[in-house]
Amino acid sequence: MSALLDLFTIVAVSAGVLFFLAGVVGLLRFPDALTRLHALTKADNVGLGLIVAGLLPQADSVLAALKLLLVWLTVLLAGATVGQLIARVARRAGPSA
Amino acid sequence: MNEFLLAAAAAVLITVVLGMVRILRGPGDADRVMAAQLLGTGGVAALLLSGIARGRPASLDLALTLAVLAAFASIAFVKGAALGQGEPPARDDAP
Amino acid sequence: MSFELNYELLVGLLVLTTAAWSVAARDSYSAAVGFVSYGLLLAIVWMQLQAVDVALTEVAIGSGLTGLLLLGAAARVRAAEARVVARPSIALRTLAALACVGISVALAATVLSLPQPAPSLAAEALAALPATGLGNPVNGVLMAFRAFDTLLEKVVLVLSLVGVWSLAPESGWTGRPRLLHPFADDGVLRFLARTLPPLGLLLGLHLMWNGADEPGGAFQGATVLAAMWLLVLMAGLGEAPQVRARWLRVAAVAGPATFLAVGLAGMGIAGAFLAYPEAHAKTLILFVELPMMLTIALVLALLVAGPPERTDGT
Amino acid sequence: MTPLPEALAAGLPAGAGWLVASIAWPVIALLLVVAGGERFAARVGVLALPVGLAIAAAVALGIADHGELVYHVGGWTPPLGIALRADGLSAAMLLVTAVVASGAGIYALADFGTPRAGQTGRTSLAFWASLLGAWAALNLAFLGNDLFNLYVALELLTFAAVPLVCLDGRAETLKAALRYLLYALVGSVLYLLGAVLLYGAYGTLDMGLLAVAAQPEPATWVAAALMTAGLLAKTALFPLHLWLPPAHAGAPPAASAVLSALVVKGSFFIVLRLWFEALPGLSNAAAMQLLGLLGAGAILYGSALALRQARLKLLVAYSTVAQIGYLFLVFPLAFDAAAGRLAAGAALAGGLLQAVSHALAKAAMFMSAGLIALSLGHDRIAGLGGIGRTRPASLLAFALAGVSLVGLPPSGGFAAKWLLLSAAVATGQWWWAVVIVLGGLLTSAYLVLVLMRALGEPAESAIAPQPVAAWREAVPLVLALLAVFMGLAGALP
Amino acid sequence: MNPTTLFGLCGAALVGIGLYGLLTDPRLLRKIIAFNLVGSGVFLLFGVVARRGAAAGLGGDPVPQALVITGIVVAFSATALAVALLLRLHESGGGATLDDAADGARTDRSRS
Repeated sequence: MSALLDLFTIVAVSAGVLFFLAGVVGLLRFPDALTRLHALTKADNVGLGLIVAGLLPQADSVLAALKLLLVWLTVLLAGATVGQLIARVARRAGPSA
Repeated sequence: MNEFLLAAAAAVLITVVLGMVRILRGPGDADRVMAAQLLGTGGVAALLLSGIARGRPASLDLALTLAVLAAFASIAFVKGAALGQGEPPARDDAP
Repeated sequence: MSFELNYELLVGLLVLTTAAWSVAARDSYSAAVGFVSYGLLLAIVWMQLQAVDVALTEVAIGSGLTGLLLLGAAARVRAAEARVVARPSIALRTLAALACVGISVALAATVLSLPQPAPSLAAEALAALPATGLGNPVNGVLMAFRAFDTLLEKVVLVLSLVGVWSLAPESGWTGRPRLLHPFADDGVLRFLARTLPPLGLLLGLHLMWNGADEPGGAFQGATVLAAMWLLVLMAGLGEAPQVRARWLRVAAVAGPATFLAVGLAGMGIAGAFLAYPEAHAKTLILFVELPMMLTIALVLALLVAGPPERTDGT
Repeated sequence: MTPLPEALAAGLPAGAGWLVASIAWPVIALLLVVAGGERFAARVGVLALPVGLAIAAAVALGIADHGELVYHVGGWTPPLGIALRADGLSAAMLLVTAVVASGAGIYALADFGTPRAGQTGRTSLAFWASLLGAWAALNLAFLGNDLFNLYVALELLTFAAVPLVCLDGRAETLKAALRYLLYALVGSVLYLLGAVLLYGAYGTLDMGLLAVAAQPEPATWVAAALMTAGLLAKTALFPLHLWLPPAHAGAPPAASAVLSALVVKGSFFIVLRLWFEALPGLSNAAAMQLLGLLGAGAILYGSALALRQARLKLLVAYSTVAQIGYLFLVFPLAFDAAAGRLAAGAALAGGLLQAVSHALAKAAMFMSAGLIALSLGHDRIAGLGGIGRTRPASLLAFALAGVSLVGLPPSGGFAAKWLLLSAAVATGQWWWAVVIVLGGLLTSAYLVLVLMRALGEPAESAIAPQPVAAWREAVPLVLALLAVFMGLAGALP
Repeated sequence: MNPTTLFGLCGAALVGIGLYGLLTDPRLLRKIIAFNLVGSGVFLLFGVVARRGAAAGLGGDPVPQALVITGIVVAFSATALAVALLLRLHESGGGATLDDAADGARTDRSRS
């Protein structure tokens, strides 16, 4: 059982790290601000979500697990808002930026 | 397991710092804000990973604080960028 | 062990990179973004140094409030900075670099020469901790053993707020800080400013309450509260107070005033200034921390917001 | 102040509670000023002055009885807790701080009194909060015995002093304030760095415990060098003085008086404590000569620049740069070459007397210069003609303060320089005597230049002088008279 | 080398980096940022001292840890005051440095 949970952790965390990597590659390689923003939100939300999911079996109490989820929810909430605001800044700065 | 989690934390950190090149290159403030936002999320991830690896429950509080304040800081970035855009750039040149 | 060192080596290198970055970046806005990243990485370092209380403070101040302060300033002086022409000559810069390398090397050598085993007050602090009723030794130092420093640091906060206010233009005294002028269209921000603060409020109180026995404390909690209040104000959900508002003035001094009153009462009932009678130490400390948290949150937020400026016609 | 059993157990002598009071009282008044608002700031501030003066007198009486007062804050003994300690030096500085702060407060009532209709009261609030904050910080600097507690005192002092520089909000004074702030911040961060290294090496921040534990080894040396450099930047010792003249000359007169007379003495006092009390075994001839050399540079450079100033307030500010130099002659003169350490004696007494008499004289000088400038509408030295007739009391105060700065008998400045000179002779360091005498000559040169202009005929284009209240002229006169008769008081006991 | 020493060296380097920025960059905002780097370098050294003093079952000496928290608050107040001064200077047409000659804007205006 424990080995199975550990395996789950390894898979999920690795996938999360990969999402971060993909997000950064997108941030560096994509041609304009809006597509880069798109790549970034993926990394933010999914990457951290996978890492949190992977860590859940390793949490030593229910409270700790709840806190883990709360962290993810906060980042999700902020990410959505900030993403829209960034898009506004990018649009106002014009397509060249 | 703990070594793996630490390695993952290191990998996330390296990744997001690579993203900081965007702060350098810009070109717009939007890109800089994005890179900083990514760094915040990556920092949260690294703290969670290393905290669980070391068995330090306090790192969860720290990550939560960071998540809340990173949201706040991102707003600040945007506000700052908008403040820069909204103001006439040569404001103090006016007679 | 070897991997641990590698992780720490990586974090250390990243800290130095971001620091060098915020000095070398051409544009001040980039430098400020670099500084915020630096603060975040530094929090990880504090975690590695087993100083969770400091890590919390660094996250709250370094990447939170200082970041907002620097970014706001960078955006506003951008045009003027673009016109800065003079830089010190190469020769001067080389000289400065040599001097700074010298200082760093001297410091590094000194750090390496520090005695082993290191002197420490950990045992003394732990032995004296029961008298305070607290379980977190860092909070014991802040609220009991060196409460005098903490009290005076709150006075520093109040004084610097008056200093910031004194920079208001005469015509702006009844105005509001510029940072808090809301956006024209704020639907999205308002959504966040309605959903995040309840969570932040909980977190802030949790940090303060927890601080008695676990890492955390009034200051870290207050910083989160300050950030939430600023968020609400920036989104235009509330009005920034006028600097002459009576409630604001009373709240700004409530923390240090309570602390000072309890401290002076200690002269009568516990034999010394800032001493607590042992049976009630923890109660008194929590009694001081509540108004202190209010004051800190308020003052930190107002320090970030800056002096009041005229709102009409700009 | 009834000592309870616990207090006695902790070794608190009766009267030590006044040490706490001397810091707590200005803080209480400061909090009342902020809470009470602009309309009550001046009233609260003025009421706080006599109480503060009385507390300083109570501490001085306690010192006269006990020789030394020690207070363990919270009942926690060092190294875990913080101690306050007062000796004769502290008592003298507490008293002069109370006197000058009171003088500045009364003088400032005309500029920063209760706001009238149409005034916002912004400057009134800022002035009184800063004055009381600076007072608390200075008292802490004179009483603190813990290096980090002193760091907090230094920072409190900075935050109180900087807003005073730019109350008028002109770009020129804002720049002066920013330069001052940057110097002060770097100064205190270097000081803190030194304190950190000392804690790392010896595990304590208490000066008394450090004096026992500290060894003359590299870590201590680096720490002492960093702390001294940081404190020198805050004291504006040549060549780290660049921030001082614009800051002190641009501030309102009452603020300049506090800044020039008192604020720079706070960090100087900590340098004294550091070398005499915390690290007495560390001093060596070369380091002490270096401090003296910087002092000598300050005396000659500051005086020479004062001589070249066209504006009265800048001249007074450069004179501060020079007078600070005398303070640092204490270090080579108090160094006992045979014992290899600093020894309290004539040189230290001379340095203390110099700090006290300069505080009184410089406060008087800035205030009278302020009144002269107010009366004329400018402070150009070339245009001072006729002021001797229109503002004789202010000019007299200026001249009397000058008597003390030059070091003519019976002034406090004379007694101070005499003690320094005799120490120079006694230790065979004649070169410092030359500097002292040369500095006195230069000082008399720039002051005589001002007096000659002031007693001369008014220029034809001179406008009618503005009226100045007599009570305002009385404040600098009283301070200057105190400075002049300091020498007599010093000769009494 | 152990991690604590590593961070000690890091703190020493931070002080140097910050001082360099303070000395060489004429822009006030950059001086303020550089001051913060020096400050955090000093705090980091204090944190290293604390970690070295781990004893009695504590991960570090709580006294320096508490003092660092106080120090961070003070440094923040300083930053706030400095930024407010800088912005007021900027609003009153004083440019972005302390040196009139370095402010291109200043000389431009006096010519026009």
